[in-house]
Amino acid sequence: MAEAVEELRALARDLLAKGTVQVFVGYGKGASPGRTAPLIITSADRAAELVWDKHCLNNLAVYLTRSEVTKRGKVGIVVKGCDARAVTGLLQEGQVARENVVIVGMSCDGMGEPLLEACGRCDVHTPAGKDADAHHLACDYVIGKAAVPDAQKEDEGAEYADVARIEALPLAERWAFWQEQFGRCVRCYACRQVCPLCYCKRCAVEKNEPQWLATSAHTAGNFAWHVIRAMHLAGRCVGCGACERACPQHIPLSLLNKKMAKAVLQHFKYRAGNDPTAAPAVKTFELSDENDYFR
Amino acid sequence: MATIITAENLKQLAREMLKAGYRVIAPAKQADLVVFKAIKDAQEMLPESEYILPQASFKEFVFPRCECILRYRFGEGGKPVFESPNLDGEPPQAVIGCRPCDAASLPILDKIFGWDYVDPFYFKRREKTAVISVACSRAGEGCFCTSAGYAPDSTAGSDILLKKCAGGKYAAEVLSDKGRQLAEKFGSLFEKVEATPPVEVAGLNPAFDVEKIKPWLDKHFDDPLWLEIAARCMGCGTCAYGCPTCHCFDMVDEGDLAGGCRLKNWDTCSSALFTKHGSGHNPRSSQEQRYRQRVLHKFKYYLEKFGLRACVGCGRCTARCPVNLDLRGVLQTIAGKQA
Amino acid sequence: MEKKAETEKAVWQPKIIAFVCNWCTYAGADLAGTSRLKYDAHIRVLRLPCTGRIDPLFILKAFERGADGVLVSGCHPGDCHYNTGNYHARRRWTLFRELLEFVGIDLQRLQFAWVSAAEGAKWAEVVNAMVAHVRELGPFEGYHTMLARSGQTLWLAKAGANGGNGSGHDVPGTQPVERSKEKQETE
Amino acid sequence: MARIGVFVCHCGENIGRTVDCAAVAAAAAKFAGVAHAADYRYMCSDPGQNMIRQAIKEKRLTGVVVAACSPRMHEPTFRRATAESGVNPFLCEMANIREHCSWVHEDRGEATRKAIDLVRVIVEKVKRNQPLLPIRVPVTRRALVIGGGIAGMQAALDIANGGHEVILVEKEPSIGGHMAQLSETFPTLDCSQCILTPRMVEVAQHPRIKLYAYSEVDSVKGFIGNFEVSIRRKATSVNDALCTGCGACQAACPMGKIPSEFNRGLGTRKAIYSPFPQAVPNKPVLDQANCMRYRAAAKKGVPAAQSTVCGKCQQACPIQPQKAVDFSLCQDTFVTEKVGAIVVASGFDLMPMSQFGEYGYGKYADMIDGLQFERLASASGPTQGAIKRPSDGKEPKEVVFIQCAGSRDNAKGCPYCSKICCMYTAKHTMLYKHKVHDGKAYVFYMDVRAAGKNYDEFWRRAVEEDGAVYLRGRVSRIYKRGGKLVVKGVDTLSGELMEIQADMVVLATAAVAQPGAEQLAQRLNTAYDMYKFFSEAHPKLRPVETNTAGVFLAGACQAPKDIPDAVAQASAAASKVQGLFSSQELERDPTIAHVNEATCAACWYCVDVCPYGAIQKKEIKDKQGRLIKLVAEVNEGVCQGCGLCAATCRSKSVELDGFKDEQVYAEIVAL
Repeated sequence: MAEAVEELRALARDLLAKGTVQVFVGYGKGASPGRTAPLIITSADRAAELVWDKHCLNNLAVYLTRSEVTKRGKVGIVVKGCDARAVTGLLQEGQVARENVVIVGMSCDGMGEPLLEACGRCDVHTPAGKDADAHHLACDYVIGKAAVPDAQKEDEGAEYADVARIEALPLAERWAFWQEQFGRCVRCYACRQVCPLCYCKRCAVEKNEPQWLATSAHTAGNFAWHVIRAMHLAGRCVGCGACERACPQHIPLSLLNKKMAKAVLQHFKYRAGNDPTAAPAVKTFELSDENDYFR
Repeated sequence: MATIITAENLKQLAREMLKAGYRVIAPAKQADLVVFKAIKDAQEMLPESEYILPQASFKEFVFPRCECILRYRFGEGGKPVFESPNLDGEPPQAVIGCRPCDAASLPILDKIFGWDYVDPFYFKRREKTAVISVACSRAGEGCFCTSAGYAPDSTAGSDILLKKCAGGKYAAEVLSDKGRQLAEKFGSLFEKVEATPPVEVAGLNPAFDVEKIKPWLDKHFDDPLWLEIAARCMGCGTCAYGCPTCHCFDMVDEGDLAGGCRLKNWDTCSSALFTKHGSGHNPRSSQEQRYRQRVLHKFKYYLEKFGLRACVGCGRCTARCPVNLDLRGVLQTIAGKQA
Repeated sequence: MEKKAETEKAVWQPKIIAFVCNWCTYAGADLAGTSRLKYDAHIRVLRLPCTGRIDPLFILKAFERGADGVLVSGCHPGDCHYNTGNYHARRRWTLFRELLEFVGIDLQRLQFAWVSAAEGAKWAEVVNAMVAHVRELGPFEGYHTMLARSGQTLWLAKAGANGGNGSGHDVPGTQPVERSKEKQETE
Repeated sequence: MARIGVFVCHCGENIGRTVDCAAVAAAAAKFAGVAHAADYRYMCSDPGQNMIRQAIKEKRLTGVVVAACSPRMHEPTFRRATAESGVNPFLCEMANIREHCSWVHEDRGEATRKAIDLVRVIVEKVKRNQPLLPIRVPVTRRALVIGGGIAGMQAALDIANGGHEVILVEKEPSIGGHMAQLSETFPTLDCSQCILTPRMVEVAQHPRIKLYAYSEVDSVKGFIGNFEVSIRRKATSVNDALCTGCGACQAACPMGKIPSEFNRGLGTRKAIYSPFPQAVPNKPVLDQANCMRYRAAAKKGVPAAQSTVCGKCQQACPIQPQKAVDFSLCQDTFVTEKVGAIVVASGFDLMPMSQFGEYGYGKYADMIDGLQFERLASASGPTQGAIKRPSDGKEPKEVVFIQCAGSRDNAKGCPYCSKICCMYTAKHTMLYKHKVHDGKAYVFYMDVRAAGKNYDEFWRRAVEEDGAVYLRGRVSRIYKRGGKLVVKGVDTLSGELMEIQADMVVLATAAVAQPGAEQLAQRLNTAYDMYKFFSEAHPKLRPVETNTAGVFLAGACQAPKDIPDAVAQASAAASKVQGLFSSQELERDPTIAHVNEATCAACWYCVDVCPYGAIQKKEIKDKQGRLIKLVAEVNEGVCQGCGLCAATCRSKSVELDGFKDEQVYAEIVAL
């Protein structure tokens, strides 16, 4: 990692110095050991502040749609293999113009201490570089080579084991579980704010004519909010887990999104964030889509 | 004369208060988190050694995240009939085991809620609340109370302040009438000793000189620093909703054709919607402006208006922040600048 | 007032809200009427141009209004007046059903049907079956409890009744009756 | 503050028997915002409508709710009455307490309660209704017809005779289409060219028809009433203004062995050619790929005009001083035409023989398709109408006709019936027998579908008078043995295995979509089915319209059709176009979608789900003309008001007039 960080700093310094990019988004030192914080720099001399270690958890793709970053010019951005999926989603939905961003892919052996559960299943330790085909996001630069081999494609059962655990509960217990979880939500909207795919200029919950979704942090309002958020991310969520990590109330939001990802995969054979040229599952249809539940 | 309470009796105190009909609010486990909870059983209360700061302050027990302040219904001929919720029926409540920083937030909140209009909802709850805080014997990673003008054993806002002594005991400093009444009512649990035994109080060097903050803020409303530090702010409410002193709220009506409720909900200046006008114009249109507002409000406007800063240095904002936006660090940077 | 007295006397009756498209199901329901087919009265139909117009928000709001069941119905696949509206809607519902079931809602309470303008009899059947299912399940206690806990008084349903209901705790101040009881106990 | 009037109809006894109408009116009178409530025996009667008119005036109503029958029944009636009193008709809505209530429920209490609920729902909606004005779209009263086959010609003539200009685009050098290739037509056996060529000439000479032959539609912009079409005119190397169609160039051309497309390869043509003698326009085109001069010039990398190779055609051209054959006319050119309506009549094609492995992939010269047989039988064809088999020019004595070659065959990806083959095969057997009296005609068929005027009689004539042998069964294999084609099949009626030593085999290959139909449909933004045939807007009720307003269908581009059907549909499409052209402006239902530009996130989900392509991207610019952002924008002329976009939009930035979120929300909350 030490070599990688030097390479990254040199690259960022070069990109900024040459004016290839006007702003560079990477990771910097956090306020406490064991944390990093997104670092947004506009001058080459600050490139030395970039860090790359086990704690680079944030999905920086969220900054690609933030005017605080984009108003400063062309953006250079650090992405992990998993984050690249979010960038793919943004490309698919026209939120990012590929020519306006320089993507620096960082090879990654997994994040967190202990290792995040999702990292154990990672199959994109090394992001795809310029030689990638049209169906993959091609990073402009790829730094390092992951030491950890990519996980074998597992069956959907293993991939969605946590979802299956909830599905296995009797209906009433499931209801009780989510009532307790949603009851805790304080509506800080950290889940939405950190989500790269929640780029709407105005969220559905912010529309007040009519106010479909209550803004009050009571269980009914929270229930509707989280259900609709999961619907709005269905077939779009790339599973980065940023929402769950951001939640100050530790609500297992990923479960909802994973449930939707599982449903989308099962019913529509689609995985979000894989292919920048693919049509998202929720804006197309097949004549042969499931029809059994209709009377 | 000094007063002592053992850890065992502290738990007993919670038990007896519960029995006496108090709502007892104490740090307790909620899955993997330590939170302030209205406990049902004294066993739920965590021993002081097991936490430094719960996930959020206890402010929601005096300033609920969502509260009905008015009920209305349409009677005959469509005439509205109003009804105000009556808080007289609220039980007395006691916060046991909070830290002095959280306790210190109450005098700060008192100012805003009792300024031009005395908020009956806040003050009814406030009056019914007794605070038994425990001084910190160790500081957390993000703590900066000493920089914010407080200390690990500050007395502000506490009715009784406990300080750790040897042998699982706490020296109890009774600070108010409310505290005295409690100490009397549950007198059997407290022990009188001749002199205060030696207490363990954490040492924490100030990270910056807080007096230097306002002078710089006074002159640097428009400064490139704001964008530099806050371009990464996500605009969520995790800082505000965990903060002991943040007090902004929104008002919404929820109801139908026949009646409804007017609710007072937490709100946060980090949100873009917070200042958005009906016209669509937003005077704080970008995130650095919103973050600047947060700092200015806490360290300039509040100080000017009420003589207090709206920050107790608990460091929760930094710890909870999804992008680890470090208020202490920001203040350090500001304090290090020439005003 | 006569209505109120009756409501209070009556045993529980399910409240079912149906969202239907204008071109097929609404016309099918018209045909049921023209054919004088009889079906259960505890259904309220809201007309939209197309199933494609029906947002999951509508359905959640219907439950928030105390519905014990929601029915969604439109043109058969291939028959959509707008060609593809029902296909897009079908994808939406496939996911929405999965999600609601995941959070613990019995899918008998949210049913879907394709009813064409010619299927008056099918409409009557669908409504009767839906009402029967919901009768079997009883009132949607889970949702109603959540609403009560959230201070969501269904004022309209209780029009004329004094104050709120339930024993909620999310929103202090919405339950005057319960609070005063608590006071008596504590003092 | 809303002042809504509620009018409860008894509909005689129809509602009143089950619903306590007076109680409904009394309950409605207490609803917030209701200024007037009344019940009456027949609201739709003149006195009933007068009640509404009067109440609007006297009570200054801002909205009207009529609780009566289905809005599908009387909504126009009551909206008209409302409009007559000066209130926008869209502020009037109906609560359906008859079809949805009194007729389907028995308990008077339940039915009355339900009726009150339904009225409350509609009252709450109407409070939020907004006045809507019909959308007026100016109409360019010129039509584009794509395809100059019989359907396209018919549509063009009908529209032009109706007084409107028509642009007719044909991709081949001549109009006429497949019908020009036919020998005789069923069920009358009249000569195809005899009835067709006068039509072709009529088209060519019509003062209001502008014909672009050898041209294709390149792009289409705009919407109903306002299309802008770019037409690619393929290079012909012939100056049409000068050419008299004398044919000297064709005679002079030394390239004589190019298979003729018109004769389906059974004859040849020159490099400069007219496809057939009666071609319209009668101007030759030069096929650059087969011209010696163009080939030589391309090899050298110089323009053909500068080459000196061959040039016999130009030399032969009698026009002076400037020759009509002009090698500088070697680039495609583009013209743009503004039209208000488009008729697609792009026709069909036949499934290629190469698809039939079991029949030797079309490699046997004596196995031909139906159109080739037409050319053989045609007096103007390569054999001057003599039935001669292609391999050796001998007269075939045993001919096997195979129906459903590809049609109704899932394995060939073509499960549909091609509709025309039964009849033309019967015709073929007759033409054959009339010319080869001692010949034997066998027909393998699955079913004979002869549902048309005089059709059944026609095929029976083939059997009864001309002795065609009809064998019900499928042919499993065809192979060559000696000079013969061995046809193996089964006669399922007798159960016998059949083996016929045929001199010639004619496959009635399936009618399939024109190659390029898909691209054309995409250019027109209209739907096509899985077989690439154009989709009609409704299979029964809107058979000549498409889901794209202003685009109509004629002929076999929509599905296989015979000539009478194609002509009928073409006239129908033409009458639709003339209906559209009957006024300067088009009036449209104003219940369409609108985008909130301030909140649109530009994710384009609405653009992609819209069944009509009615949503486009719009640039928002500042005063200096710099692009600020892109947002979605609904084209008022195209939107049909389904609301799919509104439900798809995550930020709730799309609203559908008449069914806005506020209205639907209020309806739900009223329950």
